[in-house]
Amino acid sequence: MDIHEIEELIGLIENKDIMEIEYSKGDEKIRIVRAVEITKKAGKTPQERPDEMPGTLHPDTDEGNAFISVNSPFVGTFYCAPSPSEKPFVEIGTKVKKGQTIGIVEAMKLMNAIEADADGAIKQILKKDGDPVEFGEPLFIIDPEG
Amino acid sequence: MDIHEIEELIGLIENKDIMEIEYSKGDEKIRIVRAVEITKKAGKTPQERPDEMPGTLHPDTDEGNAFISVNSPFVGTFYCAPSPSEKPFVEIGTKVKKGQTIGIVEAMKLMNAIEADADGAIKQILKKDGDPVEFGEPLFIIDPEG
Amino acid sequence: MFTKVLVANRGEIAIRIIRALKELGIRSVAVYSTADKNALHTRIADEKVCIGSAQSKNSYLNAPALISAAQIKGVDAIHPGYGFLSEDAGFAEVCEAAGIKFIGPKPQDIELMGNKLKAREHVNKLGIQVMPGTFQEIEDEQHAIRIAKEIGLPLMVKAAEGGGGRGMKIIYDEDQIPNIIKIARAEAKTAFGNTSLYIEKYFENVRHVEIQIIGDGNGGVVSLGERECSIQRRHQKFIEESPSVAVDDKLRNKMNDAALRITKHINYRGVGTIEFLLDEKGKFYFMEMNTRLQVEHPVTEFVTGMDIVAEQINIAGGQKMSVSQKDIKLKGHAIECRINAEDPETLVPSSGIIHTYIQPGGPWVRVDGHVYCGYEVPPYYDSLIAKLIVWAEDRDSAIRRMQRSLDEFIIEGIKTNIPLHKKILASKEFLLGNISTRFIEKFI
Amino acid sequence: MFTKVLVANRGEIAIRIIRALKELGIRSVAVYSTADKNALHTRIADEKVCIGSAQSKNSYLNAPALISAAQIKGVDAIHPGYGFLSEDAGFAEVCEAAGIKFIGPKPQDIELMGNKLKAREHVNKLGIQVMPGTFQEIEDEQHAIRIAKEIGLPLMVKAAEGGGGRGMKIIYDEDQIPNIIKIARAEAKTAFGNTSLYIEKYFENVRHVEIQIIGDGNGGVVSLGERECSIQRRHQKFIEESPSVAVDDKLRNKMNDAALRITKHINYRGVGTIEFLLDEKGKFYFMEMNTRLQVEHPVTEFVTGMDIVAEQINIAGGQKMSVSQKDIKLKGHAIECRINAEDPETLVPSSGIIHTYIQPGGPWVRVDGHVYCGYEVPPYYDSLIAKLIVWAEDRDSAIRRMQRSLDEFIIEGIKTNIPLHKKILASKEFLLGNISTRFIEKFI
Repeated sequence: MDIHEIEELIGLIENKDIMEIEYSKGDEKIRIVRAVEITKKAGKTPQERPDEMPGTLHPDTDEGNAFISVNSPFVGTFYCAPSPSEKPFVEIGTKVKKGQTIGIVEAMKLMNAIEADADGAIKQILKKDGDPVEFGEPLFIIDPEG
Repeated sequence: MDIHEIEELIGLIENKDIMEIEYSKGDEKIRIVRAVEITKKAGKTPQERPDEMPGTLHPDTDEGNAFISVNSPFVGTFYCAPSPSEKPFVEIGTKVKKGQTIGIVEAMKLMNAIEADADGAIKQILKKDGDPVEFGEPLFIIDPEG
Repeated sequence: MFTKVLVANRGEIAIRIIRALKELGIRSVAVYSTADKNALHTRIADEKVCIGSAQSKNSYLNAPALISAAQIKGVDAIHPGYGFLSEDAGFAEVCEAAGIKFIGPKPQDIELMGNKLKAREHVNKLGIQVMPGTFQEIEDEQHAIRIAKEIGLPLMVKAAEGGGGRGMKIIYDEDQIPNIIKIARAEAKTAFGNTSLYIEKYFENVRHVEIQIIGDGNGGVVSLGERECSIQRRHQKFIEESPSVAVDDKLRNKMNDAALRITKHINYRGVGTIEFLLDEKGKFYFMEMNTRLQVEHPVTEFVTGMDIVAEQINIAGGQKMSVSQKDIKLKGHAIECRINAEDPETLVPSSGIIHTYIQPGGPWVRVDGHVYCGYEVPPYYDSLIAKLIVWAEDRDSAIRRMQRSLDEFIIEGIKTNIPLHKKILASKEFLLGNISTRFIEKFI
Repeated sequence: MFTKVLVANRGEIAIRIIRALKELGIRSVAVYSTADKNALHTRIADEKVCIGSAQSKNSYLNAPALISAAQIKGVDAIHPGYGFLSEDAGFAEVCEAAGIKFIGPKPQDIELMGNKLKAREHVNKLGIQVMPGTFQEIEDEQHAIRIAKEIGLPLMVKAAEGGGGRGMKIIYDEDQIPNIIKIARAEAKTAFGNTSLYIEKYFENVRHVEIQIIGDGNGGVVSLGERECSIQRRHQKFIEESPSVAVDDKLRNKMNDAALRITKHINYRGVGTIEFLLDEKGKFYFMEMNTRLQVEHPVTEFVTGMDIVAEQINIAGGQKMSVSQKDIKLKGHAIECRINAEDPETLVPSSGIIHTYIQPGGPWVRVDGHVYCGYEVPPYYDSLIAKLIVWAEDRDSAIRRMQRSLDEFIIEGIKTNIPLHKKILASKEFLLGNISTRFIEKFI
């Protein structure tokens, strides 16, 4: 093992949740122990978090209450009502049941119903009628205890 | 493993979140444990340490005894004796006084005397007669308590 | 001309196209999957939009999502790059139906050349030598055995809807035929959604030489000379160069002429590549046509001085071709090495975080890449992370320039094929230009 | 030819030279100060040797250490790069005395051109227009006042041993003369170890246009055309291009001719640059000659297709020039932006750790740099961290290519002048080519 291989080995454990590594082959042996306090949290930078998928849980910042974000499953145009002349599906405070249609995302003339992921109350509507939305963009926040 | 490799190895762990490293091959074994307080001092990596100037203190690994390394103040050729026909200035174990000539580095035909930086005994001679040496390269290790 | 274009791709080619758009003063829209949130192409584009999850079928192959993204961003055109939907005639049609220009050939040309059997027939009718083999699809094993007797072993079984090196099997022995046909049919169905197979003669000591053409759709087609692409691994190109040591002026004229006849006959619009096999006697055989921009286009850019991507966009935007055949002169020599994130021994793609990334630079060195220090290579896509292209006055100098560039290229944290490139470039056979499509196979 | 060469420099130019050596098959030896332990040039060279501590005078300006390093490494030649000892005739002599080839001009040519007064005299005798001013050094304040009356204000006081934009002061008012002479003399002593000053007319609306030449020492000298270097800040070049919008074929021939006469007369060996001021009427004046490779040589490489550094090394190694004047044709347009680690407002050099470094790439983009992600820019040396050079068919396209390249260039952790480059490139005046040496001053 030369210095570069050792360096590589250190690089390897630095990025992982590894405390100690020991390796031997023939008469060669190496053991590396990591410093305790400065163990970087799993080496993950915020950029490397897995992406939010539609309908994932979003632990909110205020008092740990877990709100649910309903994300767009398509890139397209968001509509809050079945047609321009009709009333919106929901408003802030509306009580909803899981599976209930709460909005529409249009992609290539196809209207895709957006359904509530859980029972609760609409806490926030993040997009306005006609807004373009990307895949995975949060559209609604539902308070399951609301 | 020579002094350079050890130095490199120390450089390596100083740079990283590593507390301890142990390596052995055949009858050679090394273990380096990091001092606790110096963990990541002000974000400096070892590369950014000011370079050792000739005659700096080198804390050695065995029981904290501080040996002194005499480094080359020039890039050039190392000679251990005043002339090829003469005896070396010092040998391992030779008692030396601070300021005593212990070797020569020749640069552009100029002979530069290398002096002991402290009283003590020659513990190691790191270069052979006629070896090329770089600026700052350790030439001798002096044990001030020897 | 266009004012805004969506780039329906990722990686280095998305970046290449965005660069060309910016230089033409056209706004660029990047699309990305959730796995590509930190990808460089999203950072350098003027706008970006997330189109789906990590799996290609949900994002980069998701035609409705791409069209929808194009619509919400209000673009005039879509550039498909290579791979993904670039040779999907249906996608080209959907674009045009939605009023969005598809920066590529006419859908019927994609379809004609996309079906390798139809393409063979088209080219054969023009009196150009195609690979010996069938012009119909294989009915059954017995049919395949009859063909084998007719044209002689070894043979190659290919998927009619395949191409680009995928879906190919070699038959050395008549006994293997039933088995190979079965496997090839299954693979073709999975990969291309079509079980059609055909058979060609398999040549062992040949080169893969292709001609880059560009057409304006009004009968004007120009050839930009050849690329030598014989250095392949598992039918995937590995090193490309232009010109080819095996092609002299006379042969180049013949190959250019064949390529121009094939494309002028269909009034071809856009960039494309006619792929030939070239044997030791200088005889060449039509293999297939790729109706899109190719990975290795930079070697041609270096020797011709022509910006192929800009020209492609300009032509799609309705502009006239900026050059005529007499303007095209190959100057010097260019080589490209494809740098892949893969284990150089096993070829297994290597994903992970790149913690050191130092690119080569200096005179006549071009890097078309998409990774950077701290970037995590996702496991979902092609392993190509950079193309390293050099130019020099002559082939020997280009090889030395490539060698020093490979030496300078420092990538740590993932494995790459750089060591294999270095080995090939240092080999005497490569230096002498004694190469064939089986070079790497024999070399390793 | 040489088998091993020591590169007596650091930073991007050390890397540029090592690249050329590698491509020529010559072993390279990097030297470094203790502050440059992690510098890239030490990493890409074949061998390296530490020559002294961080301060340049102890390392890169330490002639005995460099010669000693050359001797222990057994090199045939030393390449001095630019700056440091590159224009030190004494160092060139010491090299030759030690049996080591100095890759540069003959010591007497360095000396002749290094003393700006002698150079003016040499050029004037050839009947070439020099800057109006004195041919003797200034004796005292009274002498300076007499000259001021003769040639008229404004004036420029220069150090006879200065050059490259250093040691210059402008006089707008006669009353300032005594004071400025005093300051200039003190500065010249510190910077060049010589108090000699001279006076030239100061022109306000002029361009700095220089001619790149290369000579073989046997009477053969070739001109590689001009570079427009008017975009300067505090007399330091900032953006360079070739060709100059202000130079047509007729003027180019005249300037080439003057440059060739100046250098042929002394049988010049090596690369060099003749710097002219060019006024609005197309009249040009000799300013000085730089007897070394220049920072901005890549723009000339791009438009001529010639590898200037390789040619310089080959000539020093005793080879014949590879080109003659008729081979030199300027094709397209090249622009260079100097990327400095400095505060774009205050120009204060910015040292520190670079934590993001993403280089531009793609067609006809060249980066000659020496930093990387994780590198700490030391505070001891020049602030140049990279040269970004682009080429395109014409000036407008080159400007757009440079703009998109500057947009792509991401450097975080230290401050750079990239924002100022972007502002200049986007300005109407730059686009129109309405530039002068006072462009930045008026622009900011």
